[in-house]
Amino acid sequence: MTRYTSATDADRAEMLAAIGVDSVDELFEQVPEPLRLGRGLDLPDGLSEPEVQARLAALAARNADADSEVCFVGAGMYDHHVPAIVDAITQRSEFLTPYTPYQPEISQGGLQAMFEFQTAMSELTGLPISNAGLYEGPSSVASAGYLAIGATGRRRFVVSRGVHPHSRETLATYSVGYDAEVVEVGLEDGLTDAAALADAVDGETAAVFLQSPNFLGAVEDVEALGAAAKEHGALLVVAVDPMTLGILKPPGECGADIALGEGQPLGNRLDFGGPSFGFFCATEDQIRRMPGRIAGETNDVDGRRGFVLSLQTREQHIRREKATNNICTAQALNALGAMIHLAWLGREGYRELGELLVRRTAYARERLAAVEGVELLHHAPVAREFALRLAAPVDRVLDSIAAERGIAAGYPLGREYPEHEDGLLVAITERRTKAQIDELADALGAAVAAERGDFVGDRTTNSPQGIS
Amino acid sequence: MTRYTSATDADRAEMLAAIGVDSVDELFEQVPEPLRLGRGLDLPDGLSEPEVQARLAALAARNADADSEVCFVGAGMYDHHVPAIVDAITQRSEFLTPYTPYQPEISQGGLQAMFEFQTAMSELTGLPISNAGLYEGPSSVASAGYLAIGATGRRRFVVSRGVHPHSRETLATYSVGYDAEVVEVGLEDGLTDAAALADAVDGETAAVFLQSPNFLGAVEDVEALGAAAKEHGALLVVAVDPMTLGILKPPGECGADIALGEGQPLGNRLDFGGPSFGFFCATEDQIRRMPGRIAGETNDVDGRRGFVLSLQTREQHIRREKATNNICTAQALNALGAMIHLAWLGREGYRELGELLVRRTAYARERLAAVEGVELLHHAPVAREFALRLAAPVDRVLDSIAAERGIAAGYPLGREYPEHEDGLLVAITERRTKAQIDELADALGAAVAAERGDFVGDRTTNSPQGIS
Amino acid sequence: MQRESARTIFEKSKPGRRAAVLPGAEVPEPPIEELIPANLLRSEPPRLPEIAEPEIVRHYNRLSRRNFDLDSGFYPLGSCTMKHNPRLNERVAALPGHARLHPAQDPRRAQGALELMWLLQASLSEICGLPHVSLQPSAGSHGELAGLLLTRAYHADRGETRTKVLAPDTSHGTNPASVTMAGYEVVKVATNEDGGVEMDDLRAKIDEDPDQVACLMLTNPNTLGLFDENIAEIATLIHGAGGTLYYDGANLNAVMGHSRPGDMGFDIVHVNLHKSFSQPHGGGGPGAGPIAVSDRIEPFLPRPQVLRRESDNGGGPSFDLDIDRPKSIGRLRGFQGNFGVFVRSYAYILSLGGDGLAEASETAVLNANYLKARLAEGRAGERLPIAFDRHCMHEFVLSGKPMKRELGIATLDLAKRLLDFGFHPPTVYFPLLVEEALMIEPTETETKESLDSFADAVQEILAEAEAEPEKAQRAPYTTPVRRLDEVKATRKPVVRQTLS
Amino acid sequence: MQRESARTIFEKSKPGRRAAVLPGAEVPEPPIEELIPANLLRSEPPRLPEIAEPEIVRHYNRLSRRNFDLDSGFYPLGSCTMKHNPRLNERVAALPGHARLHPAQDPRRAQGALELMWLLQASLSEICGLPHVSLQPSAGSHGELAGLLLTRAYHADRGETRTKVLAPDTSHGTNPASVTMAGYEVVKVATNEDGGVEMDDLRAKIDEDPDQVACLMLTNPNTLGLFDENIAEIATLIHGAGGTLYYDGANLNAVMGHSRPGDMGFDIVHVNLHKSFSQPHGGGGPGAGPIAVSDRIEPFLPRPQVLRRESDNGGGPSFDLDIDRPKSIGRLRGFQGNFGVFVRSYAYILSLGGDGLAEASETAVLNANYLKARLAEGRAGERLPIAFDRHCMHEFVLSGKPMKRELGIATLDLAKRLLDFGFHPPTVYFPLLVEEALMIEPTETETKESLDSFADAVQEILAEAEAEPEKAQRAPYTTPVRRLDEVKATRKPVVRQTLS
Ligand SMILES: Cc1ncc(COP(=O)(O)O)c(C=O)c1O
Ligand SMILES: Cc1ncc(COP(=O)(O)O)c(C=O)c1O
Repeated sequence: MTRYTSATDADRAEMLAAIGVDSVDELFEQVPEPLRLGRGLDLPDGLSEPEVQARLAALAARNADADSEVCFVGAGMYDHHVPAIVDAITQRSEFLTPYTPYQPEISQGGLQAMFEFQTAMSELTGLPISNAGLYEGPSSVASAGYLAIGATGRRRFVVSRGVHPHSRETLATYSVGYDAEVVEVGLEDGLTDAAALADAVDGETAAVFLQSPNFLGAVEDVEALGAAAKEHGALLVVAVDPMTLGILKPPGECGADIALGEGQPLGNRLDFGGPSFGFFCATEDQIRRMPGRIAGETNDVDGRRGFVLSLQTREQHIRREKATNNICTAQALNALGAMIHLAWLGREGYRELGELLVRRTAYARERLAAVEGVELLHHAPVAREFALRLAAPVDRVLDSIAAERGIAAGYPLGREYPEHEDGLLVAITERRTKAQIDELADALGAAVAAERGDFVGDRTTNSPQGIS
Repeated sequence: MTRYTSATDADRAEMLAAIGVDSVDELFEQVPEPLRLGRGLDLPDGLSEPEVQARLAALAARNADADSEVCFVGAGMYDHHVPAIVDAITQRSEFLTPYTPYQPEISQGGLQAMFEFQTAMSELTGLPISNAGLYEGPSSVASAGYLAIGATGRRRFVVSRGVHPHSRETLATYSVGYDAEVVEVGLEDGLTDAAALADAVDGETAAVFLQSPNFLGAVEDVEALGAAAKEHGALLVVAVDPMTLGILKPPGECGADIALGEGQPLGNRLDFGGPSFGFFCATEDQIRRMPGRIAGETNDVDGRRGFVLSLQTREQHIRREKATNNICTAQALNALGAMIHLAWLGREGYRELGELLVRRTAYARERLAAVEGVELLHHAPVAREFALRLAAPVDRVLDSIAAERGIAAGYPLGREYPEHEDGLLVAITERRTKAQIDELADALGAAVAAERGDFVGDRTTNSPQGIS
Repeated sequence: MQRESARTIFEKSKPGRRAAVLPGAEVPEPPIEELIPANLLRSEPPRLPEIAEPEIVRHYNRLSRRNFDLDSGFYPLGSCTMKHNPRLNERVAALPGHARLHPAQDPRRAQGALELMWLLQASLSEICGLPHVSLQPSAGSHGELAGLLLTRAYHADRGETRTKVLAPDTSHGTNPASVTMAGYEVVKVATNEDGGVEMDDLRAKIDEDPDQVACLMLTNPNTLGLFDENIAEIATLIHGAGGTLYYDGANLNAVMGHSRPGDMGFDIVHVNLHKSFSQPHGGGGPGAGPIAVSDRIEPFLPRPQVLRRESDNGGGPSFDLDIDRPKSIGRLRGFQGNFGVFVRSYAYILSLGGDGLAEASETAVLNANYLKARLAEGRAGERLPIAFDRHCMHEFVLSGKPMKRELGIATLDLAKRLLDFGFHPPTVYFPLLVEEALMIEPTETETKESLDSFADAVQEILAEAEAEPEKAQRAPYTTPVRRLDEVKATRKPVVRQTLS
Repeated sequence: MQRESARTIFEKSKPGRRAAVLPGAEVPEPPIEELIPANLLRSEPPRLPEIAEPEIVRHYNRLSRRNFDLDSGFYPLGSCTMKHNPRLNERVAALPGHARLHPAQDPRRAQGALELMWLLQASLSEICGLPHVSLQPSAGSHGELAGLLLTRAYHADRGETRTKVLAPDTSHGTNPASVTMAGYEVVKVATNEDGGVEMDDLRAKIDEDPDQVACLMLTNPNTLGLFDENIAEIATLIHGAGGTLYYDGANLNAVMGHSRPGDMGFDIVHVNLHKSFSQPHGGGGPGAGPIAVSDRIEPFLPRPQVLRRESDNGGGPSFDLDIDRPKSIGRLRGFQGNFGVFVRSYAYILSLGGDGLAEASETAVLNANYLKARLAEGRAGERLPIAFDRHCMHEFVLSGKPMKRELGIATLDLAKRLLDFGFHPPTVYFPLLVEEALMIEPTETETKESLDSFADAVQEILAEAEAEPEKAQRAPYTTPVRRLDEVKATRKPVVRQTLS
C-alpha cells in the first residue's frame, strides 16, 4: 500500500484471484520487456506529511512575496485583495474536486456558477456572449486570432505595441501554426499611433488587437482606433483589465467584436503567474465560433430549470479537427473565484473600486513624478498603472528599494521594451495605501539620488546591490 | 446598512410599517432614557476587509511562532503536525457554523462525529464512557473534582505536584466554590512521592489526582500510586497526554476512575493556548455524573439508526441548579479535529507515533544531558518531554538561543516551580528532527558556556539580551 | 440532505489500511521496553479505525452533509445569536503568527498576541461600560462561574460570607448550575406581567436576609427578549443589600452601542464571543466568555492579566502577563484563554467599528420586531400568541399553548415540521415560564426575505394542522433521519461503539 | 442532493444591498472626469448582483451541494484519472511564499519558486525518460499544441516543411483539434483487433508520402486502456520517415515507474498534472500540461526556461529564467505557467516518492483489472462486453451495444441510472471506435469495496432493465434536476441571464 491507496495484502490476493493472475507483474506483461523500466525511478523516497510541508515551506521562504514586500508590480497581474469568502467557497470539495460537468444532472452547482460568470463577464464587457473561461490572458488573445481567421478567412493580424508583450508573443507563437502574419503598430506618448494603425489595417486584415489600459497603463480611445478595423471588415479585439470596467467604457460600447483579458485580478491569487483564467466575450454572431466551454440554460424533463454545457458541437470532443479551438480542461475554479469576487463587490462596490484605483493612481502618479530624477514616461490618461522614467539605472534603483525598504517598486520596462530601458511601470491596487505610496516616493527619491551620485561621481557610497 | 446585513432603506421602511412604528429608535424606547448611551461607542470606525487583514497580519508578525522558531516548548501544549485534512474538514460550513445539535434530525453529522470521538477517547483511555469534550485540560481537572464530590460526598482532594500547575491552580480556584480542601503531595526525583501520597490520602479524600507523564515529563506508575485511593474509597483521577497512549498503559487498566486531559495535541493548533478541548472519560458507574455533552446511539421512528444528545437530564437546561456541571457551549469543533486526526493516524500510525516520540525523546535527552553545564533534573522514564538542569541562568540561556538560533529551547521550570529555578523542560514532537535536536544541543552548549563565562568572569562578552 | 444509513468510521475500518505515513525515526530504535519499564506499557494499541485518507475525507464530508448549518439557511435559535460568520475572521485566525504561537512563549516574543488581547479587552470594556476585562473564561457559563467566584472573593475580602444568589425564573439553566458550583444557593425571583423582575418578590427575597444576598444574576434584555425597565431600581436594591449585580451577556447583541451593562449598574458582565461577536458556533463550541468588571471587583480577577507598560524611552508600549495578583481568585483554566476566538472577535469589532456594532444591534431589533409582527398576523397570531405583548428587543417568545390545545400539535411538532421547510427551528420550551415556548432570534444578518418566508412557513404549517394535524405530529419527513427515540438513548445509553 | 429550484445570484439581487466595504480613498477625490476624459468613461455600472455577504455564502454553498464530487463517491471517469486530491497540497500551495508571489518578481527574489520548478522538471524528466521539460503549457491540449509547434520548428530548422500529422482513430478529440490549430492536416490511422495501431495502415499512411509526415500522436496505453506492444516498431517507422513521435500523457498514470515514453521512442510528451499528479480538477480546471522532450527538440522549447547555475564560490546553485533562446517557438502564455499547480504536483511527487509512484500505477492497474473482472461476470459480461478482451492497464472500455440491442437501454441510460445509485458514470461514447462505449478508470485511490459496489450497481441496473427498461430510460430520479434538454440549449442558446 502506498500513500492514498487502500489495497491491503488481503485485498490484493482476492483481487488477483478474481482477475485470474498470480501477481500484478503479470498485468504489466503487455508492456514489452525491453520497454519496462526494470529499476526504481531515480527519485527520493516518499516523505511524510510534516516532512513535505517543511520542505515546501523552506522553498516558499526563499521567495519575496507580496506579504513580505509591498508590491507595486503589475504588468498584467495585480496584488488585489482576494475576499476571504472566495477561498472558503472555492476550497469546498464540491467545487474543488469534480471535473468538467459532463453529467449535468449532478453538476448543477458548477454549471450554474458558469452561467452566472458568463452573465457577469458579459455585463462587464458590454458584449452579449461570454464563454466560461480560458487558460489565461495571453493565450486568449491568441485564441481570438484563431476565431478571427475562421470568421474572416483572412490571415493577417494588426497588433498595437500597447498590447501586453506576453500576448503579442503568444499570438506570434500561435500564428506560425495559423500561417498568419502579425504586424505591429507603435505607440506615441503612451498611446497607439492612430495614423500608423489606420495605415497598417487593410482588406487582408483578420483582426486588430488593442489593449486598454495598455501595457504602459494608458487608457486608449478604443472607439476611435477601432474605426480602421470596421472600415476594412476586420474584427476588433480588445484586451481589458477587469478591474477598470466599473469606470471605463466597456469594449462592447466601443465597437469591439471580442473583449478578453487576464482574469487574475478577479478573485485569484498571484501564484507566481497562475493558475488564473482568461475571459472571452464576443458579439452574438460569433457564438458558434467561440473557444471554450459555454454553459446554457435549459430545463429537465419535468420542466425544472437547469443548466448544461451548451454548443458542445463547437468543441473538440465532437468536432475533433474542425473544433473552434483545442481547449479542453480550462480554469473553471478560477472563474468561480472571479464570480464570487464580483458578487462580493456588487454593482456599487465594483464601481467604487474602479474609482478608488483611478484616484489613488492619479495621486501616486503625481506624487512620484514630482520626485527629483523621476518624470512621466507618457502623459496619457491612466486608470490603475502608470509609467515613469528614472534618471538612474532602473534595476539598481529597484534592488536598492527592495533591500532597504522592502518595497517592490514596480516593473522595469526595459525587460520588454528596449526603447524604455529607463522606464518603470507602477501599479496600484486597493491594498496600496497612501502611506505606502508616500513611502515609495521617498524611497524612489533617495535611491535615484544615491544611484545618480554613484553614477556621475563617487562609486563608494554603499548602494546595495545584493538582494535580501 | 452595516457590514453583513441586508436591510436596505426600502426594507426598513416596509418593516417599520409592518411593526407600526416610525423609527427603530422607537423600539429602543423600552430602554429607559438615562440608560441609553446617547453617544457613539468610543471605538474606531469600521474597516474594510483588506484593512482588517493588514491590521491583524501586523499584529501576528510581532509574535515568534512555531513556524518562525523551532519550538521545543511543551508544558501541556505541543507543536504537533495538524494533518491537512483536519483543517479542510473542520472549515466546512456544515461543521463550522451550526450550534449544539439540539435538533438531532438535522444534526446527524455532528452527533455521529461526537459518538465516534467518544469511542476513540474511550479506546485511548481504556475507560468505557467518554463525553464529547470539555473546555480544555485544567478546567477538566476541576470538573473531575466536582464529580468526585458528588460521587463520594467528601470534600478533600489529594493532588500530586506532578499535575500541571495550571490544573492544580484551577482546581484550587474551583475548590473555593466547592468548599473543598486541596492537599499537595511532592515529587521525588521527578516522580510522585508514593509514601507521602499514601500518608495524605484518608477516608475524607474525595479524589486523588495524578498526571502521567507528569509535568516534568516523568511516566508515573499510576497503578501503584493509585492503590492508596482505592484503599480509602477515593476516586483516582489521572490526567494523560493523548499522544502517549499508543505506548503507555491506559489509565483504565491502571485503576483510574477518571481519565482526562488536554486535547490540543490531537488535531488542534497551538493558538496561543486555545481553543482546544478537554477530554473526560470515566467508569460506567459515573455515567450519570459526567459533565458535558454525550452523544448516544438510538433510532428514528422508521427504525433508522441515528444519534442524539443523550443523558441530557444531567445538564443545566433541564436540571438547572442540580446539574452535574454548568458547562454548556463546549469545544465541539476542536473535538472533531481530534477525531479526524486519530482516524488519520489510525491504529498503527497512532502506536508508531508514540514510539517515534519515545525514541526521539530518549535521543534528545541523552544528547542534551551530555552537554557541558547541562544535567538531568530527574532520572525517571520519560515519553515525550524531559527536564534538565542548567548551570547558567535559564532565562538568559533561552534568550540567547532564541535570538541567535531561532530556537525556542524549552519551558523554564522556574516559572512554576521555584525549587527548579535552574530547570528547563524540553518537549519533542514528530516535527522535531534529529538535526534540530543536534542543533539545540550545540546551541545549548554554546549559550550555557557563554553565560557561565559571563556569570563567573567577564561580563563584556556579547551575550544577547534583547529579543529578535 | 442525505438519506443513506449511518455507518461510523469504525465500521469502515479494515485491518492493514492507513492514512498517515510518519517521518522516519532518524535516531536509534531500541525496543520501547528498554526506554520505559514494561509494566508501564500498553499491550495492545487502541482500536482506532484503519482507513485510507480518501475514505476519511469522504466519510466526514458525507457526515457534514447530514448537518444543517447557518450557511444552509435561516437559524433563528433564540438566545444563541446565530449571526453570519465572516470568513475573514477564519483567515486572520489562521495566520501562523496567531495559530502557531505557543502559549508558553516568552511574552517578549508574543507582543502582537498580548496587544491584540489588550485591544479586545479595551473594546469590550467600552461596549460593556465597565473598566476591567479578563478574557480567560472559555464560554458564558465559565464566565458565570468566574463572576460568582469573584463575588465570593469580593465579599470574603470584606470579611463577609454570603450564601444566596438571586436569579429570575426566566434565567438560563447555566445560571443556577453555576451558582451551585460556586457554592451558593439559588433563590428564584418571579417575573412580572411585563416580563421583567417582579419587584415585590425581589424586595421580599432580599428582605428575608439581606446579609445573605451575594448576587443577583440577570439577563437584560432578558430571555423573553424584553428590556427590564426597572433595572436601575434593581441595582439600587441589590447594591443596598451589599450584593453584586451579574449580567449574563448572552443577549448583548440587542444593545451594543445603545445601552451598557455598566451604566445599568452591573458589576460583572460576561460576553459570549460566540454570540454577539461572530465566533462560529462549531457545532457546540469553541466560544469564549470574557468578563468585564467594575473597579471594586478588579483586584480579584483571574490571573494572568494582560499588562500594558508605557515605554520609558518614548517608544511604543509593551505588554506582559501579570501573575502577581495577590487577591486574584486564581486561574480558571490553562494558559491565556481561547486566543483563537479573541482574534476572530477582534477582527469582527474592527470590521464593524463602533457605529457598525450599534447598527448591528439596531437591525437585530428591527428584524425581531418585524418577524414578531409577521407572526402576530393570521393564524399564527391566534395560535401562537406572543408571551408578553410589547415591542421586543432582539428576540421574542411565543407560546404554543393555544396551538396545542386547539390543533393538537405541540411546539415540538411545529419545530419538527419546520425542518421540512428548510428552517432551523427556534429554541423551544425555554424559558420555562412560558408554556410551549418558542424563542425566536433572527439576528441582524438575515434578509427580510428570509423572515418573510419563515413567517409564511409557520402560517402554512398552522393551516395544514387544521386539516391534518398528524402531518406535523409525525414530522419531519425529509431529513436524514426522522424523529429519534431520545428516551431510549437516555434509558439505555449507548455512548460508544462496541468494537470486536 | 438538493431539489430546490434554481435561482441565480442575479435573481437574488436587491438594489442597495452589498457585501464589500472598500477602504477609504485617503487621497484627493476629484470627479473621475477630471482624471479620465469623459468619452472614455462608462455611463452605467455593470449590473452585478447586489447582495450581502451572508447570502452570497449561502448561495454558493447551496450551489456546491448540487455538485457531485470526488469526495462524494466513486468517480470512474475514463481518461480523467479522478484520483484523491490530498489537502496537504492545497495547504502548501496556499503558503504566502507561493500564493502571494508576483509573477514578475525579480528571479533573484523568487529563488524558491524557480528551484521548485526546476525540481518538478527534473522529476517529470525522470518519470518520462526524456531529458528536458517545459512546464509552460496550461493543460494537456496546450501541451499538444506546443508539441506540434515544436515539431514544426524542428523541421523548419532542418529546412523541411511537412503537412501531415497521423493519429489513431481512438485518439482524444484534442489531438486532431490541436493538429488543425498548428496548421497541419490530420491523417487517421486505423486500430487493429488488439486495440493497437493497425501497422499495415500506419505503413500505408506513411508510405503515401513520407516527407509529409510531421508527427504521429499516440496515447500509450491508448484510450482503450491497452498498451500498444508495437510501439518500438512504430517509433522506428515514424523516425524513419523523419517525423516526431508525440505522447499524449493523459494515461501516464498506468505506467509511472514501469515504462517511460522516452524509452518507448517518443520525442515529446505532455503530462496532465491534473490527472496523474493529483491537481484537483476544479470542475474543469485549472490543470497544467508540462512537456518533456528529447535533446533534438530542446532548442525549440518555449521560453522562458528555468535555468540552474552552479555557484562559483561553493555555495548552493542559483536559478534564473532564460529568455535568450533564439530557436524557441516563443511563449504559449503569460509568465511562467500554472505555478500553483506545480506546487501541488511537486508536493504529490515528494509524498509518494519514486517507489510510491510505481506502486500507484500498479494499484491503478490492479483496480482496473479487478473491476473489469467483476464486470465480466453475470449480466454485465453478456450485455456489456469488453471491447478488446485483454488484460487492461489503468482503464478499460466496455461496449453497450448488446445491452442496447437486447434490453433497449443505451449507454446513456445506464450512465444516468448510475446517478441514482450514487456513482459518477464512466466516460461514455468515447472512444468513438467502440459502439456505445463506456470507458472506466477507477484509479488507485479507490477501495475494493467501492469497486464491488459499483459492479453490483451495474449488475442490478441490467437486471432491472430486463424487467423494466423504462426505469433506466427515464433515469435519473434522485438528482437535483432530471434529464436536461441539451438540444434546446444548443439550438436556442441562452448563455447569459437577461437583466432588467
Ligand atoms: C441566556 C444565556 N445564558 C448563558 C448561556 C451560556 O453560555 P455558554 O453556552 O457560552 O456557556 C447561554 C447560551 O448558551 C444563554 O443563552
Ligand atoms: C487522452 C486525452 N488526451 C488529451 C486530453 C486533453 O487534456 P486537457 O483536458 O488537459 O487539455 C485528455 C483529457 O481531457 C485526454 O483524456
